[in-house]
Formats: sequence, structure tokens, C-alpha cells
Amino acid sequence: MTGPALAEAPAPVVPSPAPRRPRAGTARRWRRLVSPVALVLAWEAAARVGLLSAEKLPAPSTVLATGWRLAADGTLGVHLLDSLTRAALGLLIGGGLALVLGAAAGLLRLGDDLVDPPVQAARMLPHLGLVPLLIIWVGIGESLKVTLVALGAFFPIYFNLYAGIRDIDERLVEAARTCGLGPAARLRHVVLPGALPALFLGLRLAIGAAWLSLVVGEQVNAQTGVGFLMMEAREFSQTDVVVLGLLVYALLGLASDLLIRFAERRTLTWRRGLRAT
Amino acid sequence: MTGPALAEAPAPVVPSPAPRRPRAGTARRWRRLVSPVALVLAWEAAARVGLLSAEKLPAPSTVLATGWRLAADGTLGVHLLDSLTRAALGLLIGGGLALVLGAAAGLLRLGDDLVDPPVQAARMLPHLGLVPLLIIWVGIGESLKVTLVALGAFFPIYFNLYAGIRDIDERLVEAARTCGLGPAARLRHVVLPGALPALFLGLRLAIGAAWLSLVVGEQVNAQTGVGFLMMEAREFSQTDVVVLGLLVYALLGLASDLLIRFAERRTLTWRRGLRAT
Amino acid sequence: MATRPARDLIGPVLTARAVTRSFGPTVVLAGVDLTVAAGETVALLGGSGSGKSTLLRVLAGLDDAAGGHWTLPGAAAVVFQEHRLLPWKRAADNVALGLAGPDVGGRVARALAEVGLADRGRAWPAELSGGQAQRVAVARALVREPDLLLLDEPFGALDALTRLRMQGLLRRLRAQHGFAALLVTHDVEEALLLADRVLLLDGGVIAEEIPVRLGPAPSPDDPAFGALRRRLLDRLGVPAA
Amino acid sequence: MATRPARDLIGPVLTARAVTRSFGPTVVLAGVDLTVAAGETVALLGGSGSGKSTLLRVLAGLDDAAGGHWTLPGAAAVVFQEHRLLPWKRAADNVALGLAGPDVGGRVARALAEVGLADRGRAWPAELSGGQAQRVAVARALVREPDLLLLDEPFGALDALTRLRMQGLLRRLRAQHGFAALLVTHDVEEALLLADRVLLLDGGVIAEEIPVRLGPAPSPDDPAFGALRRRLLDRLGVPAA
Amino acid sequence: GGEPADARGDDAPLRIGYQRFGGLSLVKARGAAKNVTWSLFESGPALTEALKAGSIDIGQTGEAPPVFAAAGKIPFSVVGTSEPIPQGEAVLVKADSPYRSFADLRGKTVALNKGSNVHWLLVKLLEANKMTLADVNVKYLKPAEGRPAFDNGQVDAWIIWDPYFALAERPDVRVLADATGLAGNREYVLAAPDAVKNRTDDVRAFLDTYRQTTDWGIAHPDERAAVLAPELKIPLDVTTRALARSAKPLAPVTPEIGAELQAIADSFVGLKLVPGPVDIAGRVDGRFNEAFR
Ligand SMILES: Nc1ncnc2c1ncn2[C@@H]1O[C@H](COP(=O)(O)OP(=O)(O)OP(=O)(O)O)[C@@H](O)[C@H]1O
Ligand SMILES: Nc1ncnc2c1ncn2[C@@H]1O[C@H](COP(=O)(O)OP(=O)(O)OP(=O)(O)O)[C@@H](O)[C@H]1O
Ligand SMILES: [Mg+2]
Ligand SMILES: [Mg+2]
Repeated sequence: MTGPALAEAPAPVVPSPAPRRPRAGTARRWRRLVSPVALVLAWEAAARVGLLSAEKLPAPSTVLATGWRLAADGTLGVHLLDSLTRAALGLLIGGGLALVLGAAAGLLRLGDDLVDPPVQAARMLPHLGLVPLLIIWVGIGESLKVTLVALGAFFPIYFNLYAGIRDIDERLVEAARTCGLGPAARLRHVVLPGALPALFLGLRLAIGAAWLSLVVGEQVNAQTGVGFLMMEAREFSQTDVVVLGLLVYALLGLASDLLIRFAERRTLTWRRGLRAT
Repeated sequence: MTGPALAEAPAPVVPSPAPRRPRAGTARRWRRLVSPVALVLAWEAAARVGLLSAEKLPAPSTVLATGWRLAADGTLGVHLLDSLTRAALGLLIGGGLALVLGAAAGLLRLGDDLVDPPVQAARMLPHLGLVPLLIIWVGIGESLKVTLVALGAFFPIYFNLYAGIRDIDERLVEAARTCGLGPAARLRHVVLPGALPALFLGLRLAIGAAWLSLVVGEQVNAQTGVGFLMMEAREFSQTDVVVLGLLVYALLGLASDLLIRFAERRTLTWRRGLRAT
Repeated sequence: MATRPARDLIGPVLTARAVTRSFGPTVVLAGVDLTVAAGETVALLGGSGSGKSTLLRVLAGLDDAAGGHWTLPGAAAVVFQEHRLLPWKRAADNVALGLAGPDVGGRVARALAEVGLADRGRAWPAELSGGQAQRVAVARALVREPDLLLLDEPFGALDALTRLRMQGLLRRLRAQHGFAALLVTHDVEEALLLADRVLLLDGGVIAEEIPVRLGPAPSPDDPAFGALRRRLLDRLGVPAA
Repeated sequence: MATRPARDLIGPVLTARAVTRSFGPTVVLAGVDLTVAAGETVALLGGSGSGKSTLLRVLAGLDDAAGGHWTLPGAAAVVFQEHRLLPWKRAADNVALGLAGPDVGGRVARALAEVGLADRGRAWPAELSGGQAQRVAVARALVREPDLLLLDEPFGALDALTRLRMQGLLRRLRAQHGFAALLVTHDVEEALLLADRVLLLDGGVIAEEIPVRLGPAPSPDDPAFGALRRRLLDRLGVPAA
Repeated sequence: GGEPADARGDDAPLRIGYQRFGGLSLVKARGAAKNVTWSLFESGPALTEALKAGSIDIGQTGEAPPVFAAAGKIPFSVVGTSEPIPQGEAVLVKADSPYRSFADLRGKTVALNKGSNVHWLLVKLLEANKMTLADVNVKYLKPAEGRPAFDNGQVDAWIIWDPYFALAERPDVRVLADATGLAGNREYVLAAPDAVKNRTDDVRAFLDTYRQTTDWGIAHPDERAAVLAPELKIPLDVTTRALARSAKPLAPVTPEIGAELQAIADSFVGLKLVPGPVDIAGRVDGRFNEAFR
């Protein structure tokens, strides 16, 4: 995951390569913190010297203070938990459906012909524009929010899975067939591991889409959730709470990224070898 | 693009394979129309026999009549054109930025360390929740809509490009280096073609995200655009116009899919060969 | 590779009649007739690009677009020209792919040991050298004790010593289990050392069929061996030195 | 391949001192010393997995993790063990990759013709047979007329006749352009036919260096050839038949 | 859920839709009504959308949303209203701006929420100043969007209602005009036909509670503010100021109320703001008027 394809300039003349370098892993991990920290510092400085008015963008320290206050009185926890529950449920449903349909379309010619065209048409349906219809179909309760998340999560997973399956080296599938693997076993041993990197990417995009949908969904008759918190703050122009909400999302983004990176490292060890050669 | 990885059951005993079959291309193309047409017919039938009330979901024929009326008096054309302009502009800006940053992060170790972490954090920022802040920063005019589209389009392209670059076979890059290709030439001859399939996928997802953002953006102080048309109809509970708007999006989805498929077929001919072996 | 009682197979284990295959306008196979009897080893020679790999794919049931008729036994194993190991499975897991029955672990370990890679079972395919990967692919085919082996230049990337060892291994296993083999090779000596019959693919058909009768332990020093070798090389267009 | 005046290169075109490379705890190269003089052809022999490909990668400047010192001339071309053709470029475009100067098209066409693939220039790599792809890779290296060729089993997938032709081509071009070559091969005869010197990689070091003095046109029938061949095979552990 | 009231059994809770600052907020904040569920809506149009979907039984909006809902053929009855609240909505400009009357806004940008009570106020303001919609540059922005746009000078004026009005009232903001003498700015109680027909007693009981709670609030303004401020999550002083001018007693629906609504509807139709014609007077249902006397 770390070997860039074109990182260093080529050295057609290699006079004397450096001796074994110390493992740069930890150094790199810290370097990845540089730009986020720099951004936050610049933002704080701009707010302190008055370049940014508190209305335009409150200082990170203000936002943190607000966050601390809301966290201390339990508000933040409650809203976060509710949002996470909705997101998880929607991801599960939308992701599950995407896995089934994506696999059907990617694997079976018939599935491709029957499933893919409607999905391609539905892909551009802005599901957030469906809200008025969804209210009629599923009501204004929790199911509305979960449906919106599921719709948002469906497409990235479906498309990446589909593409991942299509990109699998046909020759490996042939080799598995000659080893006597039936369709189910080929799915397990060849298709799934081969499509896994694409699936991870789809999952990343789906998690982002889930939050996006939730922000809109939690504006329809919600009493809880980070989206609701932000909407409420928006209505009363409490910019610090709005920015706090955004910060929470950003942290969730980083956390989920770390989780997925970890999962990738666990399941995609074989790619490191690929990179090393 | 058509050879499924696991389409038919394996036949360890191949008694007598079929003689050369006629090209199934056209037949398949028609088969892809089956499920969309079936869906529309079922919908129409359900509406006709009263299973679906006109409020819940008006019949396709009603929607088409509405579409015809709006198209005839020019309304639809005006709104569509404005939406398309905004989407194109936003895609251009967001996509361009994603290309630059995605390439920097995918190619250069330094770029990865500096660019990727903030993007990962921003990835989960639901840009639609940014609307109040964006109003302060870019105003309530066209730039707001274009910014929203650009934000929506940025992430799928960035992530897919990044992943596409990382997935390129390092051995091919090495081979290109030994052929004396400098970084720019490697970019052009190895990295770009290698990442192209992923880039196409990102483009697909980005187009969907663009519309999604536009639907929300066109509800803020817009007087034109398909999103505005739908919002206005929503206020008057003109479900037929809402559904018409969705239908327009679906058709745009199919049209853009056809375009991208065509572009893929042109630029990715080499994969057909890969599949044939 | 546990011993298995040799079966009395009657009739050919593989028959192909009038196999044809074209890529667009290019006809690669123009009507290949082929029979491999049970327990027999047949070598397939031919120039580069003559269609040997294409024929093997057809016979393995992997090519839908080919014409003609052929039958395959239930248990055929293939070694492809490239190793085709699954990059996400370690060497041992690649060998164990689709393997059922008792003591899979032990059989896999023995197969890897027989190809000289007892200690590389936990390596990823990307960590193997060219010859090592090829040997893992051979182990993957041998471990399933098939009735027919389809081998596409299985020893092409091996040094002289390893190649000799692998040839010995193949001979020994054949004697033990009695499987048949169709062996694509570029090495005329190898063909003569291993095969009961040599086929020459040229112009899309089997242009020549040469039985090899050199006894159970053929030696390159045998004058009959030299004569056959010369005949094959002549047929392949290689001039005498 | 246009003719180019042979250059008077003084001194070695490649020197390597104490090259080391390990993968984790496994030491593959334990200190390799190597020199290739201008215009000289050196064959590198060694068992499967002995580190030949690893050494070539290091010498080509592709391995950051190796230790030791080495120099490379500006113009080196590499043929890898796998063909490493870009799948998205047709054969001719693969050969033309990074090629500058006048008449690129003509030079590419001539190079393809010389490896016997004049009519396959528009084929995608996936449409080539194993041997054809390998020959395209050879053409890609030869067309840039390097000072040093690093070849990793370039003829491994070729039938006897094609292999002979390619060996002839290599000899002819060397005589014409005077490039040096480091040739990894498993074929002892090929090493003796092409090389001025044979190196044996074993245990991570150059275990043996054997000069080949067989005159300008060595023949396998030459008794000196037979003796050298036997000596090398002995050293590689291949028993006499 | 979206199931109609009659499918939910007699003892199912009554589903109430409310807006943040509507009179119903106090009922919710005090927990006065039993056996009800509460749904919060961002605006009147969003609430009538839920009414259409059959997701609520009773809801409360300002004066324009019923007209828009009726134009959208949404089935509902107007079962109650309030006394006029003309000071509860106003045109805001920056204190240092040169505008002294609404007429000065000719050619300027004015932000307001589409389809809300302020939309009707705009119509009346234009009418009173002999202007038309073409004379001002209207920007339709929701309250949450209007505030930043107004604060940052992207619009010249903002027409807004309480509590956003009270929240925006700061030293650098001036009230250019309110609805006094122009618009009634009443609140309306809407009910779904199912609930009116099948759950008449429940609805009546609820409306009774509503009136009692409102009356209690008017009698105890300080306690009312103390109860509502945390519910609304806005400062106590802002709550007090907004309630002082915006909390009015409830009133029965009479034919005059119907006529008043019909005038709004006809005017909107004339301006092509809604696709007409609209019969809103016919939606007025006086059967619960007892509860409001
Ligand atoms: N997918 C394809 N499209 C077009 N031509 C193809 C395709 N696959 C193979 N060919 C052509 O068919 C011919 C036979 O190929 P094949 O791989 O069977 O040769 P081979 O005998 O195995 O050669 P080698 O010894 O070099 O491996 C070659 O000329 C090759 O270029
Ligand atoms: N990325 C890697 N990680 C771990 N071990 C590796 C890696 N690459 C190569 N090796 C090991 O290094 C040794 C040398 O490999 P190399 O490819 O150089 O062998 P070789 O001499 O070219 O063999 P062959 O003749 O089979 O191609 C092998 O044992 C191989 O398993
Ligand atoms: Mg082949
Ligand atoms: Mg090697």
C-alpha cells in the first residue's frame, strides 16, 4: 500500500546505492499528520488575528470548547450514537443488497443483462430528490433515514464490486476451474479475493455517501443525530456547532479510514509481496 | 467488458462443444432492454388497475404526458440546459482538482503524505451539510451550485484514481524505467493507461454525485434547473412532475453510461484481448 | 502423493477429432485429431505460435469458441505455460486449491517436497523465483493424482539439474499411478526421454506422429536416441551443426 | 537496427562489488563481485532460486534495498524473465516504448522482423503466444542498441529452431554493434555458444568463473565444447548420463 | 409509518406534527397531552408533505402553507386558528443601510422562505407600495440559509418570522416593517380527514388541551419562557421577546377565516405563485370550534 508507482526520479546511473536504510514506517506515519495539523494551526491563527470572523468560521479552540461542553452534558454522545446506528443499519442493508446484485451482475451474464440496466438508470437518480416520494412510501420515521443511507451506500459498492469482478484475471479463473473448483468455490477462492481491493474502495466511498445521505435524512422529522444537531444549529446560526458537526464527521472519516486501512493490511498482505518484486 | 468471470457452470467433461455460434452481440443488446421495459410496464399496469394511487406514484403514461407538455412549452429544455451547464462546470472543476491531487497522492510519496490525510478527513464531510458555510464563502448564486457539484464529483474521482495508480503492476513500471522512460513518459505510457479503467469508474460515480449535489444545490435560491423544477413541484404535490424529474435523471444516467461505455470500448480495446485468452 | 492402485483403464483417456480454432481471420487449429491412451505420455512439439497452448486450452474444456469434438476424463489437471498461481494464496494454499479428501495438509507438503520446495510453502507467489513458481504449479497439478495431465512447457524455466529431477519425478509418478500425459515441450531430448509418442503440430494440424521405442530407461547416448533426435530436429527445421 | 560505428570502449562496462540482498532473514546475495568488459558476453548460470533474477534487478538499478557498489553505463537494456509488455500497447508500440531519434517506425519494424514477428506488430500482448511475447520483449531491448544488455532467460519459451535463430541474431548484432551482455540462462550449451565467460551463482556468491575459449564459431561437436559442457554440468550437480 | 389512522386502532397515539416555534411546542414541552407522538418539521411545506403521506394526524402551520397544500390537492381540513400575530414577522435590514421604508427596496434583493407566511407578507407589502414582484429581486432561502446570506450582505433585506426574527434582532439590524395592517399572520391547525372522521373525540380532547395550555402560557409568560427556552435551545431573553409578541390565543374557524384564506389563495393564483384555481374556504371545518371558545 505504500510503494508509489513513480515515486523517485529514475537513476539510470546508480553509482553507489545507499546502505540499508532504517525502516521509515514510523517516520512516515508521523509525516502523515503534518498537513492536517498544519491546516488546523493555520485556521486557529487566522481566527486569532481576526482574519476569519467567528461568524465565517469560528476558531478550532472555540469549536473544541463547544464540543467539550456538548460531550460533557452527554448531548453529543446521544446524537452520535443515533447517527451511527442509522448509518450502520443503512450500510448493512444497502451494502448487502449491493453485494448480492453486484455479484449477480458481475458474475452471471443473465444477471448482467437483467440487473445492470435498471441499476445504471437508477444510479443517476439523486436519491435525495426522492425524499418526497420516500415519505409517501416509507413514512417519516427511522425507516426514511435508513432508506436514504441504504440508497446512498448501494451504488459505490455495487459499481466497485462489479468492476472488481470484471477486472479479475480470467486466466486465474481458468486455472481454478482446472483445479476442479465449482462456481461456489471459485467465488470464494478467486473472485472474492480478487475483487476485494475494489470492494474496499467501494466501502470507503459508501461510508462517505452514507453520512451525506444522513445529513439530509436527519433534517426530516428527526430529533436526534449529528445531522439534526447541525440543522438545529444552522437554523439558529450557531456556526460553532455546525463546524463541530463537520469536525465530528471528519474524525469519523479518519477513523473509518484507519479501520479500513487496517482491514486491508490484514487481508491484502499478498500485495506487499507483489510490490516488493 | 462482457466475459463474466464465472458465467457458466464448469464442464469438466466436454463431450461436444457447440459449433461456432452466431455473434450474440445484438441479441444481448436487446436483452439488456428487457428488465427496464418490464419494470415500466409493471408500473403502468399497477397504476392502471389502481394498485398504485396516482399520489403514491403516477403512471408512466401520466408522467410522459406531463413531460411532453413541459417539453413542448420549452420549460423542460430551459431547466435541463441550466442543470447540465452547472453539472458540467462543477464536474470540470472538481474532476480537474481530483485529477491533480489524486495523481500527486498516488504518484509521489510526499504527495501521499501531505495530500491524502486531509482528503481522507474531508472525504466524510457531508458537503451538503456545508451549505450554510458555503453561503458565507461563495454566496448564494451560481457559484454555490457549482461548488456543491465540484465537491460531490471530487471524491469518487480522487479515490478511484488513487487506487488505480496504486494498483498498477510495479513490474511494468520497472520495465518502462529500463526502457529509459522518465517520470513524465512513465506517467503517460504506463500510469495513465493502467489507471484508466479505475478512472472511468470514478467518472461514473462522479456524474451520479454531481446530480445528487445539484438536486440539493438547486433548492437554494434557484429559479431554474431540474432540481428547482422538482422542488417547486414538491411544494404543490405535483407528483407527476417530481417523477418526471427523476425520469429525466434516469435517462441522463443511461445516456452518460452509454457515452462512458463507448469511451471505454475505444480506449480499453486491449482488455478484450486479455479476456479472450 | 499417496499410492493408489493402478486402474485398468480401457480405451483412450482423451480423444479429439477435427478440432478447429480461429482468432478472427487467423486459423490456428485447422482440424487436429488426437488420441491419448490411458497411461500413455504424448509429447507435443511445434514452433513458437503454432497453436500448442491453444490446443491444450481447448482440450481442457476452457475454450467455448473452438469447433470439433473431444472427450475428457473426469480428472484432468493442467499446468499452464505461465504459472497462474493465485497471488492471494500462499504456495501451499495454491497447491491445496480445490483438494478434497483426507490429510490435505500432508499431501500438499509431500507434493511441495517432491518439487524441492518443502520450505517455501508459506511464500506468496510474488516472492517466488520464476522456476519456483513453475514448480509450485506442477505440484498443484500432481497433487490431485489425475487420470490425465496436460502440461504446457512445465519445465521451461528450470535449470538443468532441477529439470532432470522434475523429469525423474514425472516418470516415477507415472509408474506409480499410471496417469496419461500430454506434454508440450520445446526440448526435443525431453520429449524423447519422457514420451511414448511425439506429435508435431504444424500448419494447424498434427503434421507428424513418431512413436518412441527406446525402452524403459532411454539414454541420450543411445544411437537410436540420436537418430530419433536428429529426425525430429530435421522435421522442426533445425539444421545439423 | 541501423548500423552504428563500433565504439572503442575502454574499461569495464559494468562493475559490481560486494552486492548483497536479503529478503527478511533470507540472504539471497551474499556479496557478489562481477565485471563485464565492453563488448563481452557473460553467461550467468545457477540453480532455480539461486538469485540470478535478483542480481539482474539490482544491477539494472531497480532495487533500492540492495547493498554494495555497482556502476552501470548510461545505456542498458533489460529483458526480464517474464515478458513485461504493457498490455495496453500493441506489440510494435511496446517495442517503440521510449525510443527517440529518427525513423522510429522503421527501426521498430526491422526489430520485429528480426525476431520473426514482422506481421504481429499490431497484436495486443494478450494475443501473443508465450514465445512470441518473449521475442517482442527481446526486440524491445535490442532496438535501443544499448551498451549493455541484461537478459534473464530470454529464450526460455522458444522452440529449438526459433531459439537457434535468436542466438544467431544475438551473435550477429553483437558483432555489428559491439555491445556487452549479461545473459542468465538455464541452457549450458547456450551459455557456451554465446558467452565469452560463464559465471556460476551459488550460495549467494559467484562460485565459479569459467572462460570460454572456443573460437569465433563454436560447435557442440567440438571436443573442447563437450569438455567444458561436462565441467559445467558437473559443477551444477547434473550426473553424467 | 405511513398507514392511515383508521388502520391503526382506536387507542393508537394521535400523531402530531409541529414546528419549532409554533404554539404546539408548549404542549410538547410541558408534556400536557397524553397518548400522542410528536414529529418536528423544518417548515410548513414539509409538514403538509407529511400530512399528504398520512404520516401525521394533526399539524400546525402559518398562513401560506395551507394554500400551497390545497393547491397540491392534499386532503386536510382547517380546524382551528389563532388571533392575528402581525408583529411576529418582519422585514429586516442592516441598521446602517439607507432603506427607510419598504418602497426603498425597489430593485434590491429580498430573501424569504418560499411558500411560508412571509411570502404572503411580501405580496401585501408590494401591493401596499404599488409595486409588483418584478420590482424586487427575490431570493428564496430557507431560514437557515437566509441568516448567513443576510448577515454577510448577500441580500439587502430578509423577511422572516419568529423566533428567527428575534434571533436576528441585534443592534446592527433594523426592523423595516412588520405585518401590522397588512397580513393576519395567524396560525392554522390542520387535521387529516381520517382523524377528523374516525377519531373525532381524540382530536377534540387534544385541541382542548392545546387551548388550555396556550391560555396557561399567556397567563404565565415567565414560566412559559422558562419551559420553552431549553426546548427550543435558544436564549431565554430571545424566547421571552419573541413570545411576548408572537404568542396569541387560539380562535375558532369561522366563515370569515375561510374568506381570509381564500383571499390569500386568490391573490397567489393571480400572481401565478400557485397553479390555480384553489378552493381553500371549503377546507374550513368548524366542528371543533367548541374547543376554542
Ligand atoms: N486471443 C488471441 N487473439 C488473436 N490471436 C491469438 C490469440 N491467442 C493466441 N493467438 C495466436 O494464435 C497462435 C497460437 O498461439 P499459441 O499460444 O497456441 O502458440 P504456442 O504454440 O503455444 O506458442 P509458444 O510456443 O510460443 O507458446 C499465435 O500465433 C498467437 O498469436
Ligand atoms: N519479494 C521476495 N520476498 C521474499 N523472497 C524472495 C522475494 N523475491 C525473491 N525471493 C527469493 O529469493 C530467491 C532468489 O530469487 P530469484 O528470482 O533471484 O531466483 P532465480 O535465480 O532467478 O531463480 P529462477 O531460475 O527460478 O528464476 C528465491 O529463493 C526467492 O524465493
Ligand atoms: Mg504456448
Ligand atoms: Mg529468475
